[in-house]
Amino acid sequence: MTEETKSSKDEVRTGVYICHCGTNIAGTVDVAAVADYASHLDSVVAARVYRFMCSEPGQEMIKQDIKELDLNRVVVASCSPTMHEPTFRKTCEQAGLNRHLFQMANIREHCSWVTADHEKATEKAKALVEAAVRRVYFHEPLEVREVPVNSSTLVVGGGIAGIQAALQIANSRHKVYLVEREPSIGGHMIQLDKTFPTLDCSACILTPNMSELGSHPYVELLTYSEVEELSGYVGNFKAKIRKKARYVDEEKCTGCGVCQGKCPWKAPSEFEMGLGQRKAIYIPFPQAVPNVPIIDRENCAYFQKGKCRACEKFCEAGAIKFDDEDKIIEVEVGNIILATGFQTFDPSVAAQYGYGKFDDIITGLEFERLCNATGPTGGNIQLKDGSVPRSVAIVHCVGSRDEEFHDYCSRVCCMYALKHSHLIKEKTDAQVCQIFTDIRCFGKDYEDFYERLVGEGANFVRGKVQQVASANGKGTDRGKLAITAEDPDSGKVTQVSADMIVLCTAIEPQQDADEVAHTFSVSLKADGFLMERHPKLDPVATRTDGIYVVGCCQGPKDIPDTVSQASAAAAKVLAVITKGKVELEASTAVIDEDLCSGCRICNLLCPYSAISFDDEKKVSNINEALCKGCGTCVAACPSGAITHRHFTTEEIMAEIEGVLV
Amino acid sequence: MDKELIQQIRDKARNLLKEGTVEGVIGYERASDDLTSRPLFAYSPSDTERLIFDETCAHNLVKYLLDKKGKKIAVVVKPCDSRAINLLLNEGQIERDNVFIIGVGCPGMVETNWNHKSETLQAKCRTCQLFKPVVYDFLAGGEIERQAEEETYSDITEEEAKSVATRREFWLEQFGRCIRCYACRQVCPGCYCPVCFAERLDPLWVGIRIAPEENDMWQTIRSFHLAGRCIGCNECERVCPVDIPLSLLNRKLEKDVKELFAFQAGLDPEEAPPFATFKKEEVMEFEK
Amino acid sequence: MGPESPFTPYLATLKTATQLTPDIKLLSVELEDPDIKAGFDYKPGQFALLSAFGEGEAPFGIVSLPLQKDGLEFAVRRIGTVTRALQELEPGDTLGVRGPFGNYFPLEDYVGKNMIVIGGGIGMAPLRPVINSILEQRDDYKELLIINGARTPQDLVFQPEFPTWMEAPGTKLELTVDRGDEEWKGRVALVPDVVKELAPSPGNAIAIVCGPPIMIRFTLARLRDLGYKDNQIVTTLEAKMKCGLGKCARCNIGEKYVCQDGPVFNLEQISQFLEQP
Amino acid sequence: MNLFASKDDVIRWLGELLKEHVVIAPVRVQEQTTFQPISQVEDVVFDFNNTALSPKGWFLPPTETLFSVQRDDGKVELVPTKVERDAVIFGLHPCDARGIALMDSPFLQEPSDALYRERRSRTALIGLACRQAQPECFCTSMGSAPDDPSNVDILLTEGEDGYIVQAVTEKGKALLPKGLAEYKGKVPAPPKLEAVPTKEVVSAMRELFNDPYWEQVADRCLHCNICAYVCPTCYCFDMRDYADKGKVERVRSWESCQSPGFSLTAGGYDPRTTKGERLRQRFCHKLLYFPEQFQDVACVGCGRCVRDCPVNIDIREVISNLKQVTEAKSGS
Amino acid sequence: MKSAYEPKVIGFLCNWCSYAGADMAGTSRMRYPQNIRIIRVPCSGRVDPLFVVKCFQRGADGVLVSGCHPGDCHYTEGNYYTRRRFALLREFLDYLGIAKERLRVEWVSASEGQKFAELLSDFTAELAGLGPRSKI
Repeated sequence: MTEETKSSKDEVRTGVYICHCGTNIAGTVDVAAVADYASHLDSVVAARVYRFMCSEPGQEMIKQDIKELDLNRVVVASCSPTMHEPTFRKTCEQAGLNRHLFQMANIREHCSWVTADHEKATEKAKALVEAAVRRVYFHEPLEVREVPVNSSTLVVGGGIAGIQAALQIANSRHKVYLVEREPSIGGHMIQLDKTFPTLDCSACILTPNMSELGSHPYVELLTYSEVEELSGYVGNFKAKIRKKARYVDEEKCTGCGVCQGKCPWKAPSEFEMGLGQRKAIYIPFPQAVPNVPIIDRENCAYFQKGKCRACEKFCEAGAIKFDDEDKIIEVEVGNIILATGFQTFDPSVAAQYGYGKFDDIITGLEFERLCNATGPTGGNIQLKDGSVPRSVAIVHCVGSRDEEFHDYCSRVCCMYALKHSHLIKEKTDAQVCQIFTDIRCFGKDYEDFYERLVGEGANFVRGKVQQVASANGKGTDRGKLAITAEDPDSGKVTQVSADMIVLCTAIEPQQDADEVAHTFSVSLKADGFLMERHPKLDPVATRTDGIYVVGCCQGPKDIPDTVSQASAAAAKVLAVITKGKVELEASTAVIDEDLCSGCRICNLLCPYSAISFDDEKKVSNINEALCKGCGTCVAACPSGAITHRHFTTEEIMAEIEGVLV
Repeated sequence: MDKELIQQIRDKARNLLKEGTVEGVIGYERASDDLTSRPLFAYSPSDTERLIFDETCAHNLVKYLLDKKGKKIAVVVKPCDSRAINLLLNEGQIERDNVFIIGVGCPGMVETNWNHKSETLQAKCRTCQLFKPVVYDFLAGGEIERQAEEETYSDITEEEAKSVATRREFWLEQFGRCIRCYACRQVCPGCYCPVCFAERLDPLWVGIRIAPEENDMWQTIRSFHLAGRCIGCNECERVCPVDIPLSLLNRKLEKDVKELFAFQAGLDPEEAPPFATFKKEEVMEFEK
Repeated sequence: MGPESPFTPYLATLKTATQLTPDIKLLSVELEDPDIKAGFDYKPGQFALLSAFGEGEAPFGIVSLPLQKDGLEFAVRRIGTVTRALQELEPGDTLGVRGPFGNYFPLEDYVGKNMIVIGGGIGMAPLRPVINSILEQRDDYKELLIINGARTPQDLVFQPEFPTWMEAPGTKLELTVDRGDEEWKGRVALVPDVVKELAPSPGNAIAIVCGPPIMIRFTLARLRDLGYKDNQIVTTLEAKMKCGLGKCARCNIGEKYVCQDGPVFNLEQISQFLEQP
Repeated sequence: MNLFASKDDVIRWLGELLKEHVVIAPVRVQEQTTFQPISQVEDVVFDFNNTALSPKGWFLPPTETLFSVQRDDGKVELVPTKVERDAVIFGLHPCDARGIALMDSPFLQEPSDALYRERRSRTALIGLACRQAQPECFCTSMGSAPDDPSNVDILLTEGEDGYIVQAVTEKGKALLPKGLAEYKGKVPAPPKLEAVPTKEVVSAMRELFNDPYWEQVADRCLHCNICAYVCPTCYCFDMRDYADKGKVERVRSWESCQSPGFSLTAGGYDPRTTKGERLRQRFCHKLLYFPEQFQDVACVGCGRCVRDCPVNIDIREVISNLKQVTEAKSGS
Repeated sequence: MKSAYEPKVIGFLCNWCSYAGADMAGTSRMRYPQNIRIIRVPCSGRVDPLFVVKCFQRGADGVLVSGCHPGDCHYTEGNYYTRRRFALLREFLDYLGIAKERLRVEWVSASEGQKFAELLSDFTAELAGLGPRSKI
């Protein structure tokens, strides 16, 4: 048996303060009895009650005792620590006591408020106070560490969210790295035709921001790039970014576009949702930033057949670079904004919609391109055979609010469905039928827009689509496609026929959202979107300090909400940069090298990759700056070599013993 | 006794020592009863003449590698013991380059005590499906053909069928006999914490009383520490001087770990141990 | 009536507790039973086991002078759970005392000699009664050189007694620390180096050394370099003493039981130990 | 004068003893025989090889409370454990009886261990001579014999149809049942045992103190406490306080010099850190320090450590090796 | 009428979800039995299985370990480890004679005050049904 050899503490002098909380506690708990009980516990030198401990006089009483009675531990028995722990920690600090030499016993939320039984509540309060007194005995003062903040910021994703956040930070003259995996920034918004409810031209309002960003002295734009690895912690992140080979020298290219004119090979255009074509060397869309083409290896004659090089021949700038390779760039930043966006639901997995089976069934996003003046049809709404539809059905909630796919509401579909309806009405004589479940027009001016559309004469049919069939040869009055929809409440079945169907597909998390979550050590919610720190009070931060989440990667939202969120995140980042320093978690884990067996189990399970193995000494080490203090490694360590500051095994055991007395 | 097998072990050991490949060879020699066997540490080529191998060589010699860290050592390893090598490699306790593994095919070990050798195979051997070490550098005696019973965990399911109260009584009686000699810990290749929890004062998990309540704590924690790590050599049970059926604990955990996490310790030196990993989609009984 | 057990401590009351250094307290303890108190005879170098009931028992050298019986003194350094509990006792609290145990410094054999007393940190504790005994019978001895070292100036024990020691005739007190601070004007050096520097002559001298093992090891080497014979160097051994009675067998080093045969040995004796402590 | 008792006589006698005494006797638990306080005579086993643990646990229990601390109005009182009843240990083999005699040396040496002394004086030992020797037995080399009456109060020897009863001490005589007939027949000869070369073992130990031999043997030692705990003469112990819900006790439990932290001081100093040093300590204590202090070698030849050591560290072999190594040394 | 037997229950609650859930039960003035004593931990992943063993050894009748729902862990994945550890510990304790019903593992989010209160009522009733644990 070994004697304990770790250094121990000075004589412990504890003060216990029991709050009446008006009648909130004292109405149920016999606070005087609890105080009397506490006064007899080991190390307790004072036990007092007060009506409102959190009030100025209450705090003053504690401060005075700390000074006069030479207290070095304080226990307050009152409400939940989530409520007033910061208050009393500050009280202690003001009296010169380290904030961690304090412990709170929750005798309100966990005790007086959940019972009417005075006797049991009093008994429980005593146990909780005893546990706190025993626990606080083992508390150690902890230092709050601060680290300087790197003033650069990494923005991941170049859609409207990323653009907005990046511009706002860059305009404050702080460096921004904007990483976008596509060849151009712009995201989904640049694909849109008009935006609801104002009917602004999407490209018209976004393009100026894109070009501002493209030439901004404080922005380094890294398109066709992805973040591969992240290390470090708030204030001091290091990101490894893969800049994929573009085969065109960005420095030399003038963006003249000759190359794509000369290129003989074609492929479906991603930007046009496959409705149009582009060349093997192409600029994704006219307003692209950067305005530099890219070679699509898969569809390039040279790469596939070894012959061609037409682009190279015609490029006066000599910018074509067939031997281009991926580059790894390392950047150091203090904060990170994730704006990785969304993808739309693929309706072909839901057979009832007939998408992919019949012609002229398109998604809402495809409709945007169809409708857009720069799109493949020059803005003409037409069927595949080139004719103008006589009737169009717009189906809401495709993949949203559907138990089979996504439970949630995608928030924008109702509104863009109305907008589509308006555009169809504007450009054709077609009849429009909206097949909806509920119409949700919650935003500013949205209800007006709805009223306006109703006035324009759209039909509204309530129902979930059961089936889409070909109506050819059947006795339908108009339209080639027969839609069967059922009212989810009444069960009433309606038949609608149309020449064209627009499916308002759900906004869903990017396919690789979990990889993003992993790379950046942030959490995913069950629905697959990135999780914010608090849904109400901290909706743009994540639980990893220094990493923020904006736009649709956090959940479906419309453009105004996205922009507001992006600005909010930018403001948060700027606040950190301005402060210049960040506080690190004090309650971290630390490994005792003498006790570590070097089994490395902790290395595997740390979600923050804060633990590394020292090959020389054959022991593990915790980078305290990375540690968030979850304690998972502590509980997993077989040899008990990890101490969790402020949640030490001794402290928790003392608490166990305390509550069991 | 398989003379040819023994000769192969001796030849290999002698050559390894002669060539300076290793500093020592850990194998088996005849015990002082002239009947059973005991560990032998051979440091010179002449020592290797004492090496033997037969059905009494129950000791898991892998444990000793923990005493010889940083040294080049050869060790004679049965199939079950070889899982301990993988365990220790997995947990970073030994380095593959430092260990030369003389594997032996295993016909199964018989129940032995000093001066006693029974004809019956040890229970663990009857259902053992490993006839060849899972890792080795040299396989002495070649592969062995042998028929083993199916592993049904019938002893465990039998216990599980009893009432909780019956089991409580049973274990209290068993643990009540424990004299806290710690032989189970000392012999276990998976027990290598620099300071055992049983010897920690900060916190005090278990006191010095050799009495049921503290023995209970000791045995509960000891066996749970080996959850997903026990490689089933059953040395703890073999050495227990008061015959506590420790395999009933170890095998229960082994069975559950297999069922819950589809994991068996010591088969793969790279696979993450069950408590160092998880599957998001898995659903445990208490969640149903 | 249960049997009179040597494992049952005498009850005692803590009279005063004085902070000597940041981690060492001087406990003054009075035995409750007047007869036991009267019969509690001890000599410099002997130790006792103090009990903090509920935490356990640990050995401490008795640092008061043998005639002092109403206030047995112990210097307790916080190093484990028992010492922490002892330090947390308040005057008036009850503790347990078993002892006195072990042998002692044979001061009567040193009459007429030059005395060199060398202590490091808490190692000064068992040397304090040696120094004070010599000072009480000052004429019996020749020169007295005290070398007292500690890690920092705050860690020097028995500071209140330094003036007395310094002023005593024929007595020199040399203080040294491993690390000084802003106020420290004295020596910053390791104890063995101070021994080397001061080079007290081995002629007709006895050196008593006590401190952490590493300090002892190097100090002994320096003394030997200076020409000290092994029978001129005396130390007290550290060992794990649990029962104090030579029964629990923990403090067994070679054939010796430190709690009974020791803790005081001269180097000549130690070199005859089979097992080198 | 030898008396004779049939097995029924013995059982009746034990029944009588049980009324006034705690009777500790060998009983079967699972597959093992062990000494336990009995509640009924039927449980007693007469024919057994050496029990799993020796009967030393009656005098030095694996765990016992030395005293408890009572607090009354701030006044502290220490209440030592009391020995409540007289006891009889029935059926100890002569080797185990010698083990107790050897333990007397340290425990009865002044200041004597009160609980031990009290139990010892209030316990009578009824020995049972060994009819058979086990291969691990070597009591005759260690100052005892299968029929050695010297350390018991009464010795029983199994004869035909019953037991030959020999009252060794006055205490024994007083305990005898009335009406036993005198036995005039021959006492069966004890079994023969192989000798272990114990001559000059003490000096060999001294000489080989620093020999690499110890590290070699220690190579296979697991440093469990089996040998110490089954040994009738190993007596190391640990003491610690327990405080539970206001109740404070000082507890003593068995310990072993083989355990890793045995000699580690609070300051972090440990005189024995290697496996060889720890193993040597045990043999030194038995074969060198104990005889230096109390004349006898602290081994009774019961063979339990031989039987139970998981890695066959056989004390007889160690003793033989000592002889060989010293001879080899002096020869070279 | 008070029942004679009041089981002792210890709850280890993660700070972010379950502790807040318990707070929510209080804020909403939901009634549940007073047997539980709550110990706050940063994450259910901090709960060493040995704590639970210790609780039972020290006389607890039931232990609740509660954390965020899988996928909602404040520390990303602590509760996944909790799930594995305690799935096994429950089986093992049951096997040693401490009925698995005595060790509950529950996912309670910050908004599930109702769930927490119901859980406690249910757990306490179940423990009362099981009766006191056989003492060692």
